Amino acid sequence: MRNISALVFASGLAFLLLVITWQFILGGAPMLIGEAILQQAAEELGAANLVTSVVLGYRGIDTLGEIAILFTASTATSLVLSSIAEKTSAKSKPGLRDDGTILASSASLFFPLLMTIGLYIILHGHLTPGGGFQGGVILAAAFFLPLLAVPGRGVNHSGLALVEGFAGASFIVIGIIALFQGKAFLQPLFGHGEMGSLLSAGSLPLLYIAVGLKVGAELSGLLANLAEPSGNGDETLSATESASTEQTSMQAEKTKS
Amino acid sequence: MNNIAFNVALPLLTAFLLPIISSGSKSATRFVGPFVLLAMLWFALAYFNVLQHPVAIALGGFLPPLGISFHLDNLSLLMAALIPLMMLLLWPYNNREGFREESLLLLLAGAASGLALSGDLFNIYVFYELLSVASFGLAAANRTAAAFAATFRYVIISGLGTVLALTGIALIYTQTGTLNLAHIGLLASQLNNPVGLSAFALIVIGIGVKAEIFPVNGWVPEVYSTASPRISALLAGLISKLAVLVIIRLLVVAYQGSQALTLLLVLGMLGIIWGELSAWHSKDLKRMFSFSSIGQLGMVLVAFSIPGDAGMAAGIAMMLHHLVVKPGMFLLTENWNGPIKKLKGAATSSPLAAFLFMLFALSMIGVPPLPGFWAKLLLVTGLVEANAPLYIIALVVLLTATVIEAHYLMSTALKIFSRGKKKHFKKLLQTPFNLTIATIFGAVLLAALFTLTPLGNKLNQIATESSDRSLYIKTTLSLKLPPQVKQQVSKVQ
Amino acid sequence: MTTNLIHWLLYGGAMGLIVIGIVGVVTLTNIFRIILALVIAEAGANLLLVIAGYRFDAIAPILTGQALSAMPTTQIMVDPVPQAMVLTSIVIGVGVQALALALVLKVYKNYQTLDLREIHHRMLADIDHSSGVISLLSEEQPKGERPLPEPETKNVLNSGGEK
Amino acid sequence: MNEILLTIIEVIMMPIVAFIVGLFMVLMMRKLAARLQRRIGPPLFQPLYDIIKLYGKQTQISHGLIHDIGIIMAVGGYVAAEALLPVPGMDGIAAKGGLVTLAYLTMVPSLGLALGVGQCANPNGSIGISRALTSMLAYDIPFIIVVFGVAYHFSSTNLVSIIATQQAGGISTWGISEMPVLALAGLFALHASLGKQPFEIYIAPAEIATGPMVEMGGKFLGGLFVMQSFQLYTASVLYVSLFLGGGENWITFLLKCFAVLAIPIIIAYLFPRYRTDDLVRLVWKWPVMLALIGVAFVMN
Amino acid sequence: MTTLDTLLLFSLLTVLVSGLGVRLKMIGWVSAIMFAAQFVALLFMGGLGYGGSAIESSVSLTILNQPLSWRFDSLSWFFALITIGSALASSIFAAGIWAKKFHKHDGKPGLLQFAIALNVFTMLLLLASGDLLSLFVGWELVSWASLLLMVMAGGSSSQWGLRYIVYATAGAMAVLAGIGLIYHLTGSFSYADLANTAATFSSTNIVILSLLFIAGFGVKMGLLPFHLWQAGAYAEAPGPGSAFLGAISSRMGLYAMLVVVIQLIGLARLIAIEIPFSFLSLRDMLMWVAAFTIIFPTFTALRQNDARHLLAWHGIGQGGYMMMGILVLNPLGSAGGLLHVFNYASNQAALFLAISAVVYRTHTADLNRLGGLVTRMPLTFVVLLVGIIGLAGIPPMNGFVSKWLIYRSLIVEGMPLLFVATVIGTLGTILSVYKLIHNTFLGQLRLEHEHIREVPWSMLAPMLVLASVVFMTGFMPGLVLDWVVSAQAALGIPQLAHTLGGVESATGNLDMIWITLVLFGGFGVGALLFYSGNKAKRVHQLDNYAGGHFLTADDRYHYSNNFYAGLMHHIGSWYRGTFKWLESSIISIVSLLSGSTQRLFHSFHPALFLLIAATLSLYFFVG
Repeated sequence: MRNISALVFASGLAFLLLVITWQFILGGAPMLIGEAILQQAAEELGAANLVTSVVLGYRGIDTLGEIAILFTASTATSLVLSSIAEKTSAKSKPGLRDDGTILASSASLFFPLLMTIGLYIILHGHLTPGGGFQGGVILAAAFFLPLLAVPGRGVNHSGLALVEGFAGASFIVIGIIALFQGKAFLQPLFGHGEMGSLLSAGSLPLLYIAVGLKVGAELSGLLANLAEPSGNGDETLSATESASTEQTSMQAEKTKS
Repeated sequence: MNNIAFNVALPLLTAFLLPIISSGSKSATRFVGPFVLLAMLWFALAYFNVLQHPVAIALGGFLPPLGISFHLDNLSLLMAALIPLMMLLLWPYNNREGFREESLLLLLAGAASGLALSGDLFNIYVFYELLSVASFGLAAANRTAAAFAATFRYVIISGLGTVLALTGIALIYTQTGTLNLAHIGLLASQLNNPVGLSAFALIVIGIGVKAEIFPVNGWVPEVYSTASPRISALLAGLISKLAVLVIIRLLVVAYQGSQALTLLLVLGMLGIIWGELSAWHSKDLKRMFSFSSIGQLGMVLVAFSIPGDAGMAAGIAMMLHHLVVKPGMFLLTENWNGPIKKLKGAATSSPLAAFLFMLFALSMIGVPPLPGFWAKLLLVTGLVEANAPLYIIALVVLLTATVIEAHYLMSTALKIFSRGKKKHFKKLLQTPFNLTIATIFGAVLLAALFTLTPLGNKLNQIATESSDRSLYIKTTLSLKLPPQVKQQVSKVQ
Repeated sequence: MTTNLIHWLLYGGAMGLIVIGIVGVVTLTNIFRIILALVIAEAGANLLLVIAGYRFDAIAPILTGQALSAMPTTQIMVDPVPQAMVLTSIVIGVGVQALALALVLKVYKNYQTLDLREIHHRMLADIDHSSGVISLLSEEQPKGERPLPEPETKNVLNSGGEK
Repeated sequence: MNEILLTIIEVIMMPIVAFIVGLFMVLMMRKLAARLQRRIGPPLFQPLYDIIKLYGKQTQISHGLIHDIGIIMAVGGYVAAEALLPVPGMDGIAAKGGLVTLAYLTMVPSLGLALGVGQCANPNGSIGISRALTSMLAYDIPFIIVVFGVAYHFSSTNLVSIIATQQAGGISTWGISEMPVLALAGLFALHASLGKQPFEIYIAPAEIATGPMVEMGGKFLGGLFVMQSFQLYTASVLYVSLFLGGGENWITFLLKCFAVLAIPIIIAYLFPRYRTDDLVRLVWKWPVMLALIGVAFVMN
Repeated sequence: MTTLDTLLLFSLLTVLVSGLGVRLKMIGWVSAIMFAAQFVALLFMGGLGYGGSAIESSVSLTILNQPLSWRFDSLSWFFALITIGSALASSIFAAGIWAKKFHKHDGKPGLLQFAIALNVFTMLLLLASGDLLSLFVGWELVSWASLLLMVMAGGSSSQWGLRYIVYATAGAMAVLAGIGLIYHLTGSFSYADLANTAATFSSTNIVILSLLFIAGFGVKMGLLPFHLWQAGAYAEAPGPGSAFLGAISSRMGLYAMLVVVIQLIGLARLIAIEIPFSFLSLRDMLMWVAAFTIIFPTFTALRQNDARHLLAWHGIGQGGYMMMGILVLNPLGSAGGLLHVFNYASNQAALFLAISAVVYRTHTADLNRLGGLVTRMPLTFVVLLVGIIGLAGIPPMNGFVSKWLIYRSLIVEGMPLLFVATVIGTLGTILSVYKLIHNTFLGQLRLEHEHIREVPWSMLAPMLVLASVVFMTGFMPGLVLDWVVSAQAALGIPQLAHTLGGVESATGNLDMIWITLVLFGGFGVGALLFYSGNKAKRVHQLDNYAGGHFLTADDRYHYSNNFYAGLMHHIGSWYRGTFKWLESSIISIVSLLSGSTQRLFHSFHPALFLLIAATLSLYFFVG
């Protein structure tokens, strides 16, 4: 019954949405601000990659919000996954099972490679396609690959926390410095430099580095959290354990009420 | 004026650094948060006092509509001031375990401030998402199985909501080619067609998930009855209002046609009916209050659906009233969360709490001269003035709902005040912490009662200002427009 | 003609993704699949955003080669703003999905099931129990006792529902 | 000044007249009863003798102050009521009270009786009272409708003026000839109010041992006898002044009164007794219907 | 600082003092004194009672651009007199030894005093209201204040209180809607604007307005069908409290109705409106409502077995008389209605106090558990006797005068059926009050009541004073009629020509002085006859005719239960409890709806609703 009604309404929704979109002309949408940005972005920001200038310049606060969301997500995830006691510190279990030498060694082989690519993409974010997010994801992959290859290997959470904290902070601090210079929040600092060169587009590269590190740290933290639920490996064991913690928590709140 | 950006930047910064601080010293973790909130409060109030007329600031120095702009008027600054205030009141001072809840709260504060201030549609969306994710984390913070399940359902429904909202934004962008609210307002003529209106509908329903709009509020009773009362108070009191605020901004700036208002009115009426009826049937305080808050937000929506200043004034009044009353009530549910029939003798075990409950209940029913009555009076006069059949129906619904409200609230109150057995008293004792906070809310209510006249004047001023569309547009676009946009704008018109 | 086809393909595709995602969320009962459906819906929304900036035979908004020197460029570029927005919304989606996954893990550990129905019932039962109310879903259940079947695995625990 | 004096004299005279006439009415009642039952009946002064005997009896049993006060109220109420009933040559305070007042003043004696009986703490008495009050509820409704009709017809509640209007116009303007239906209903109500057969359920000697009178002996019963004579007088005079144009002079007046009274008494001794609820049903059916029809006639 | 301010200030002080000193022993007397002070302050405004012009209060507010003002005119003064008078009596009654016992049975005498003070203050605010907004504020305050008085006894009273407050809120909402409509029509809340523009309202508006207001205010008056809450709520309050409530509380509804419907809108408009498919005008319909309000509750009272409930039910019925009299709208009728407010208040206060005196001694108000108390509590008996004679409207007490006015007005207007209805009500009242006095004071004295004594003077004094008021105002109705006439003047309706003894008119006078004197003369004659007879000897109760066998004190032969067996055998089947059925059906409908709505929140997939909502709203805009 529910499915039928769902399908009926969904088809109705689809029809209506199509009716709406049919009134659009493909590629004919008015792009008022788009045009304007294309016109003046280059001399305003001096970044070859106009998307970057939008991401970090015109809509910089969006980017701030978005890394904040990543941070929030990882915090919430660790809040959800951690049991009552703080036990997210790194630990490596004895007798973890080894999934074969090839996998392990190739993983450790890939690590530097991925790191370099990621950093490159981050650093050239304002010149070429790509940027902080893309690079950050690759960095995360670099960190996560060994974890997949050798499950149960601990991740240095406190280190990650340090990185993500400082990266995010630096992004904001750069914005605030602008404030203290009497400019607006997140206004680009320094001169434009010579367009197309590595050291150009003012403080955008710095921002992108911050973003990249942040994203990398966040993602790897997230993945690690998911991979090692409530900070310790074995499933059923953890089930009983976390369950018992649920137990206690429930009891606690019962007694409270 | 640019410094208002601190209200967004500071809490985020602190939240980012909180893990590091906490690894340093636990005590600092507990106290840095309140300091930041105080700072935010100070900024907001400072601007609230000096502000003569609405002001827009361009973030990153990029002029709107290209860049993102914050819109500072009495309403947004009022909200920006209320956010840290509520946070301070509902801050987990007695939280011993870790920093995560604190940092989530700070993120929530930052996001909320951004939401209140921002004048850019997509930016609003981003902050709204930040708000949602933070509230997910807080809703699950109780770490009970039920809390996890409820939060999951919450995540799913509001995820769908954001999808709809994003679709709406995309439609608007495709239609107008801009994201800045003021600019959209300038081009409102292009949105006064099925496409634009359906974009509005999608956004309303999407954002409505947080605003507890019927029928996308299925999460409300579950989350509020599994999360800790402080969080419920925060979500019901503050967050829902911010979501409403977004809808109102959009309504005022771009959608002044009657159709959009009708949508809001109908949704609001359904919300009232469903909320109050369900509350009447519910057997424990937490769910009763969550349902009744659904009903109250329905009333807020109905109020805002009245065209002109009258509606705006009524809506803001209802909003602020609910903002004060509902958290106070939720705080009382912590130790009174049993079934209602077990509440006998609660008054004798903690009389102050019982008094507060009575106070809040009376104000919610709208008993003169409590503030709730004046809000309701504004609503009633507004509805009658609007003088359309649908509005008259809304009036009838409102009044009937009030009767139902009175019934379930009073039956609870009489249970609380009736004599009970000695042995239950210890169970019904309120924690001094919650009691203090609730008392503060009650005191605010009474203070409002004694300063009604000035409050009313201020309210009217805010209402007239924030219901003025052209003012909003002028404020933002009066910043020097880049030439291309100028001529495009002129071309568009 | 071709434009029409592309138009249908793109817009229809975007809307179709959204609707498919929504239908998935509504009809599916396995919570993990529900998350996937949500992802699909978000993908649709993002696609719609990107299309908004589409221009026929335009290049990516990146200045390369002589364009660097010759400003303003002569070539048509696609709208950079939607791209930035999509970038943002994708990352946002990632965050939300990660959180949802974490919740799925926890829910599974507590209830030992991925069936939303089951989960919902037991959640309601837990809420009723914690607030001392007999379940509103089944009025005629015996007092205090949980009406639900015992979870299979013995080392699993239904969250303090029964004492 | 001296018309106040005059009024006072009249107020004193009227009850005395009433008492005497009432005694003869009692006598007539008993004579009629005797004739209908093939008996000779009592001599002329028998009612008076009875009363004197009762007052002079040796054993007088009182159940306390309220018992006495009840009898006093019962008698006194009627004494006062008589002052409101104009008789030829004497108006008393009829002008100051009027019809409605009279109607309610006649409830004082029954209330007094009820109090006195209640004080006696005899269930039979209480039952009798409850029945008496019930039958009052029954017959007062048609009675009050009749009162309304008359008052509306003469557009006055002042008995003096009502009588004056009737006498001025002669027989054709009498109430009975102008509103016969009402007159009939009035007669019915009058009969019921007298508490004679078939409406004497509240006395029911065989069943509840004469109900209200069960504890009454000696001067208490004597008081009731006095009250009865007043009651007969009041009822008949009221009817006469409402429908038969009051009394031009004493002869016609007394003739009318006795004639009016004779009718219900004759009927009374031909009927068995109704049960309380039957009584209520009967009285609420016919007289009320008649009275309403009469009012309809009057008001059109 | 006008005299009105002084009065309100005193009243507020009373509230504060009794509120602060709730726990003190002496608080009862203190607040009684303060009520007396209020009474004096009211007497300083006595000019109003004799046609003085209205007194403005110097306090006035402006909230949300809406001015609120307060003033006192003759009508308000008349009602305020009754209010404070009954409050004074109840407070004195509750101040003395009664309080000790009440305290022993864990009641809170201080709280009672506080509640009464609060009620008085709010009522004064309502009476003093100078515009629709302050009227509504006062109205709500009165409703909620009386809730406090109703539920403070605890136990079953809280259920009645809940019922009351639901009815009251519904009524208040109706009033609010009406006020909103007026605001829409006139653009302000002021009386003057309404009075000026009322003539221009369309008759639909008039119908809607009058229905809203009369329903709203009627809830408090206990008009049918909104009467179910009243009896229990008043009866279950602590003794003096129910005396106060019964005397005045529900008259506030009458006052508000007078002000809005009679004074501002004007009854002429109501008379002008014909109800389709009937010969009735709107006014006639309301009069029939009043008539049924007289009959049904009175005959419900006839079946009560609890003295307090019996009286409370009569309260509802008597309210019908007032409504009836005022709706007749000739000088006689309106005077009768207003006068009945005063008379009824004095009767009801006396009766409730007497009954609570009985309860104070015997711990029960159950009419089947009492009897024969007259020998033990003679003075209370006298008070009760005077009270019931007044309530039943039998000469020479004051109740008769007001009812006489109403009868006369109905005769003059030629309304036979309504007249009959009022008379039926009176007869029913006589029956049930006789049952009351018979079952409590007459008949057999129960064994457990052998040793009880008369209540102390602190309780007797107010009762006796009230009883003497009942008699005196019956003896010289002119005293009160002066105030009534000036109230009529304030209402702007034709006024009654009256004398000290009653009414002077060509078509039928009433001179209570003569009648009373003659009646007592008659009693004198009766007494003369009686005591001229042979000396009677006092015998014990048990020494009476019992079919030949000897009665002992432990067998109960008091005929109390189902007192009017014969009548009930006939009309018993007419008690259908229709209104109860109506109420419960409404409640069950609500609970059905709410159950289903809540089920919607329990459906396990909220996303479906999101989908539906999105589709429908899109359809609303696109399709």
